[in-house]
Amino acid sequence: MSEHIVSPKIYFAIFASLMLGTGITVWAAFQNFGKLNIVIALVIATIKATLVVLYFMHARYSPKRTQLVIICSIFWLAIMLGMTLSDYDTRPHEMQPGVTRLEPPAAPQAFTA
Amino acid sequence: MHRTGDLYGQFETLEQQKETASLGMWVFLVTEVLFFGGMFLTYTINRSAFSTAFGIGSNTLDITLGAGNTVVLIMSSLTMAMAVWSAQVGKKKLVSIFLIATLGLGTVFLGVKGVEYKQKFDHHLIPGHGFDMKYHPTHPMPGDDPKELALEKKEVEEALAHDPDINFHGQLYFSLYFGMTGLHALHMIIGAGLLIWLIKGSFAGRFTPQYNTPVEVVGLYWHFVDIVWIYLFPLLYLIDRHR
Amino acid sequence: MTHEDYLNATYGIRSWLLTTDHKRIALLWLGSVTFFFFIGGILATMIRIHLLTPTGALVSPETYNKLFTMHGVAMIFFFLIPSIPAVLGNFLIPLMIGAKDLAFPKINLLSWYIYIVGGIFVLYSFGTGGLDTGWTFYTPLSSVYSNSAVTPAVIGIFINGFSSILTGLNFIVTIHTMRAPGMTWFRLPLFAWAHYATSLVMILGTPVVAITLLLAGLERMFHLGFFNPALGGDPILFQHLFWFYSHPAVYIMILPAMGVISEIIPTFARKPIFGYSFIAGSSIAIAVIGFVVWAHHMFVTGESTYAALTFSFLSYLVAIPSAVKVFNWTSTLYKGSISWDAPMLYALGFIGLFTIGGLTGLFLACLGLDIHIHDTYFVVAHFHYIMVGGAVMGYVGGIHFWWPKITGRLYPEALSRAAAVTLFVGFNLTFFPQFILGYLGMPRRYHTYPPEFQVLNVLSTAGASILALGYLLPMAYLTWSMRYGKVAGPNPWPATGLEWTTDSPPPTENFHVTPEVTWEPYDFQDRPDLGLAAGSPSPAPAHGDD
Amino acid sequence: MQSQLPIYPEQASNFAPQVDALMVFITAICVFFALAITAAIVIFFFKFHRKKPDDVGVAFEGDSRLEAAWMIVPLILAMAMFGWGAVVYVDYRHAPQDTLDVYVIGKQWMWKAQQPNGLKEINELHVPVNRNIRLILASEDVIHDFFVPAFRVKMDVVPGHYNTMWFRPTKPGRYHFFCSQYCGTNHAIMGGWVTVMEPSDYAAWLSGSSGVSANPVLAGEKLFAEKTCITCHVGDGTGRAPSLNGVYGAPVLLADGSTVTADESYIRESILLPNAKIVAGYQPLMPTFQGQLTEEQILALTAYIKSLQSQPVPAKGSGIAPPTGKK
Repeated sequence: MSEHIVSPKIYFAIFASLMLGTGITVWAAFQNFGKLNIVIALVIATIKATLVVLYFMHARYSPKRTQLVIICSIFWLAIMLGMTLSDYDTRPHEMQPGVTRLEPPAAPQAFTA
Repeated sequence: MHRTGDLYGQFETLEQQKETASLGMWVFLVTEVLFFGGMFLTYTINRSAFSTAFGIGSNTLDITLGAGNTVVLIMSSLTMAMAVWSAQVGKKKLVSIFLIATLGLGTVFLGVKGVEYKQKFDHHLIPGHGFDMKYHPTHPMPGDDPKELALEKKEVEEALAHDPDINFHGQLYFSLYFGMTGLHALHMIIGAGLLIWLIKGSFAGRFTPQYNTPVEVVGLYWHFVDIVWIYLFPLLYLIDRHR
Repeated sequence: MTHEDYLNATYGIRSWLLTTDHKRIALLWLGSVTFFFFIGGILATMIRIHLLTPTGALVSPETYNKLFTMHGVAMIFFFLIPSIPAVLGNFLIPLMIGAKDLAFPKINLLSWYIYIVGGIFVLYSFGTGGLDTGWTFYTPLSSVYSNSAVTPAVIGIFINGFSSILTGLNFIVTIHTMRAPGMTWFRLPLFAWAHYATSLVMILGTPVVAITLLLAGLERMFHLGFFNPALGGDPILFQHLFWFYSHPAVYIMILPAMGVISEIIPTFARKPIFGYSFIAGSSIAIAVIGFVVWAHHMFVTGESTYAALTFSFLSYLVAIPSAVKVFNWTSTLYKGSISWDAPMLYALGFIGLFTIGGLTGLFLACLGLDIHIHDTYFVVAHFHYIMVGGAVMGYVGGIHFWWPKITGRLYPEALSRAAAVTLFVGFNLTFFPQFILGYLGMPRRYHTYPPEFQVLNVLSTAGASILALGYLLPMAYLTWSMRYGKVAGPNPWPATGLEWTTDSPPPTENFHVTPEVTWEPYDFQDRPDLGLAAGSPSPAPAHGDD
Repeated sequence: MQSQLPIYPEQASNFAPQVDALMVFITAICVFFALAITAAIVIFFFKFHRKKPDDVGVAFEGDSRLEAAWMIVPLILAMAMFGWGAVVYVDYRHAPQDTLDVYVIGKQWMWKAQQPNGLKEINELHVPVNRNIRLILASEDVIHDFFVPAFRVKMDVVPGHYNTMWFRPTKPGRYHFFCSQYCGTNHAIMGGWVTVMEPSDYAAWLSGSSGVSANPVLAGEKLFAEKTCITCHVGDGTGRAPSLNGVYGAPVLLADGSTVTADESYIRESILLPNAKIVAGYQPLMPTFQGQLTEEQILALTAYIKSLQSQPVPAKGSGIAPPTGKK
């Protein structure tokens, strides 16, 4: 199995795209897209990261095994983030973090310790 | 285990050795993904709970330095990739040059990070007893733009009306800022150490088209560190910039 | 005539402390985990003595809290997690797959040193003020309120995590790239499959607990607020992060033991294991599903009902692959030629205790029932059945099984059978009463309890003293056998694995010539080299694998 | 006999029969499987014992249909357990509309409860029988857990959150409650009693004790806990301060060797100027309560300490001078 040598041209093309991505993400941050701001920032970051993994790290030309390793890492990260966030997203308000200053649920009278 | 030439005793062939080393690094990077993942999760939960405070904290960061550092780090990734390429095609001199360039860019990144940390220290934004979100707008430093300061002051005051615990929640932002960038910087420092080791090897002409595993494996690590920053930059520097 | 083996190839303390030979590193691990097992064991003994009387017979509340915390930390992080993988796995995986060593021998040695450094930090914490947070380190108790030496302990466990990560990494890469010719994935011993699954958990889970404890440690040292509600943080987040590792961590402990049992049973029943691919697959299934059940530790913390339902459902799913294993082991015994050697007794004891441990997990996974038995002695009994009844039985059984390979000597047979029975009886007497205590409502981590619980506590303590004897006995005769035991020869049982085709003890290079595998796993029929009445009692020969 | 060696606690809430039924259901299934496996192992162990040293077992390698069967059957049973458990849990997590709300606060290491009319209790909780009770739980420091075995309910008490739990007591009586989430040094003694009363008794209790209690002994008992006296002056003599059981009217041996009779003025002085007379064998740890207690409260405390006269005196950890004491 001879290894695949990526030509410098591709490296420079990737570099240029990464620069472009950085530019867009900074520009986008100053526009008001409401809730979409964070989504846009993360999508651009993910595209950039994918380019780095595929070309700089040669994942595109690597054996299946390596690609499986990468997929595993993304999958487990998704489990950790996704399942934890699903708990927070479905908790009632009084069980969210940092509500100590709020009134307790349906207090019949002042809540004093 | 005895070593014959570039081949370690537990392996049968150089190819097996290379495959093993590269798989080893990939598996290590998986653990790194989850290591940083724990911090990203902490960040996500707290940011969604205290978005105002996180926005203000983010706006105190210097976006020019942050974006500049992003460019520097991506450039270092490019030179690292080029170093691997040079080794693969057997241009021994270029290997050294690109490795040194990578190390140089990495050092610049760390230097800029140091400047940013110093700024936060001066502005009383280090989490702990001296932490004060209002300190900087009320104690201008020479060279501060008065317009920006006024803006910052207004922001903090408005936020206080919504979130009386802004000092605590701002501290959470900065704890995470220092935690995440600090951990990232630690990885950069380790990477720089590995680069110095590689540069020594490249001076001795060790890396050839047949044997370039160390360059390739350190390259994987370096690119990973770059990827972490690609996420850190928007998550830490670019919250609520449009305000 | 003495031949050269890994034990006598070189001499001197340096040749051990700087060795990169996986077999010598395994022995370094054996020594150090035994040390921590002793520490944990002494603490456990003190706990049981204290609980003889309702008001506490031995120590003050503060000291009692330190006893169970340090018992948990020493046993879980420094004994159970490394025990089978780092000792038996390290020794056997290269031998089993026909390699000269692990993929990264230096990293293997580094892993042991990291463990030692982590261990020193934790011992320092034990020695200077102790640790009273519970092994779970729940915030804000650990990060703000505890007055004990939390910081060094957390640093020690953080450091120790990297030892686990590097061991797991080494195993995964080794199994992928270092297999001998002919050793296909489905000819791998089930022990190797189990270690592959364990390593997955190690590399995917350990980094998360490392970062979590690091954050908790930073919170304590610098008064930060990640998990401290007084500063806006969320203690439930700590639990999510902690259990994301610490639940799968129980599979780090039990999966390798299952691997040991899967080796012992076919060897002593002299027949191929029933359902090889199902046992192999169930190891991977346990490792993967084990990652999505963690919040069943949090049913009563106020996590959302939706999350509780999801995690309870997934927890029931993880029971299935465990059941598959038990059924397959039992079926393997059918029409076997069963010998009553000590390793077999340990293995059968394991099945019994693990079955009880596993089945009681169904009680705890049940949402409605968990409201009542959560954080009671029911939980304590359940996880001791898994970890002590399961993992430690597997570990001790495995040590007995491979002792002739490791040392080249046999141990006294009668004594070792007696020890296996003592362990089984002592264990059940210690922990079965705790199920009842738990259902009656005795919460865990109590230094004093209402007097009506005394009878069951006394029973438990009585059992513990038998259990202690059951552990001391093997330590004594195994040590004795290293010098005075009968010489074992390469394959005393005989067993079918590659590790039994080389000398006992093996040479430094493991095999004189690189072996080539031409037989299916656990096949006694086509192995004339084993010297058995091959194929004679069986009219139906093994028809080819499908 | 239930009192000799019980295997389940008393059933005193709507959840208790439900949880016990679940327990019986799962136990039945598990016992069946455990016995089946044990029996198989024991039978095979003896029946297939090796006859000759070189014997080999019969080789057969597996059966996919059998494997499928023993995956699907346990799965179905497991889903039944999941479903039933989920029904009980969802009911438990969603309180009905008509609850009587009581606030419960955990702190190291005591429980404070507040009734709807503002009446506060320490390590005690009074509730009427056959009413839906909702507890709103908060913590002042670390995570605690409110656990009533007789009701089969528990819920963590998490700082920074409000958790709620509900139950309907079905039987009047007094039941133990515990802290079941480890919370530090005195975790094991952070418990108390739930008193389930007939509605009329509960109403009488509420009105009778609102404001300053008519009964000074009860008021004193409450103060004794509220001012955290109870954490050191432990009744069984294991605290950092002497037990007060039976001390009233008895001679007390002091650190300087002298003896004093524990009368009202001694008690009063000990509360206001605790370091004036130190009991032999104890450290001067107690803070002064001068200015923190009204006269009325001191009287109530004294009345309570007097009432302890009838309590058993521990062998160790009491300040009372031994009967053969000199002078």
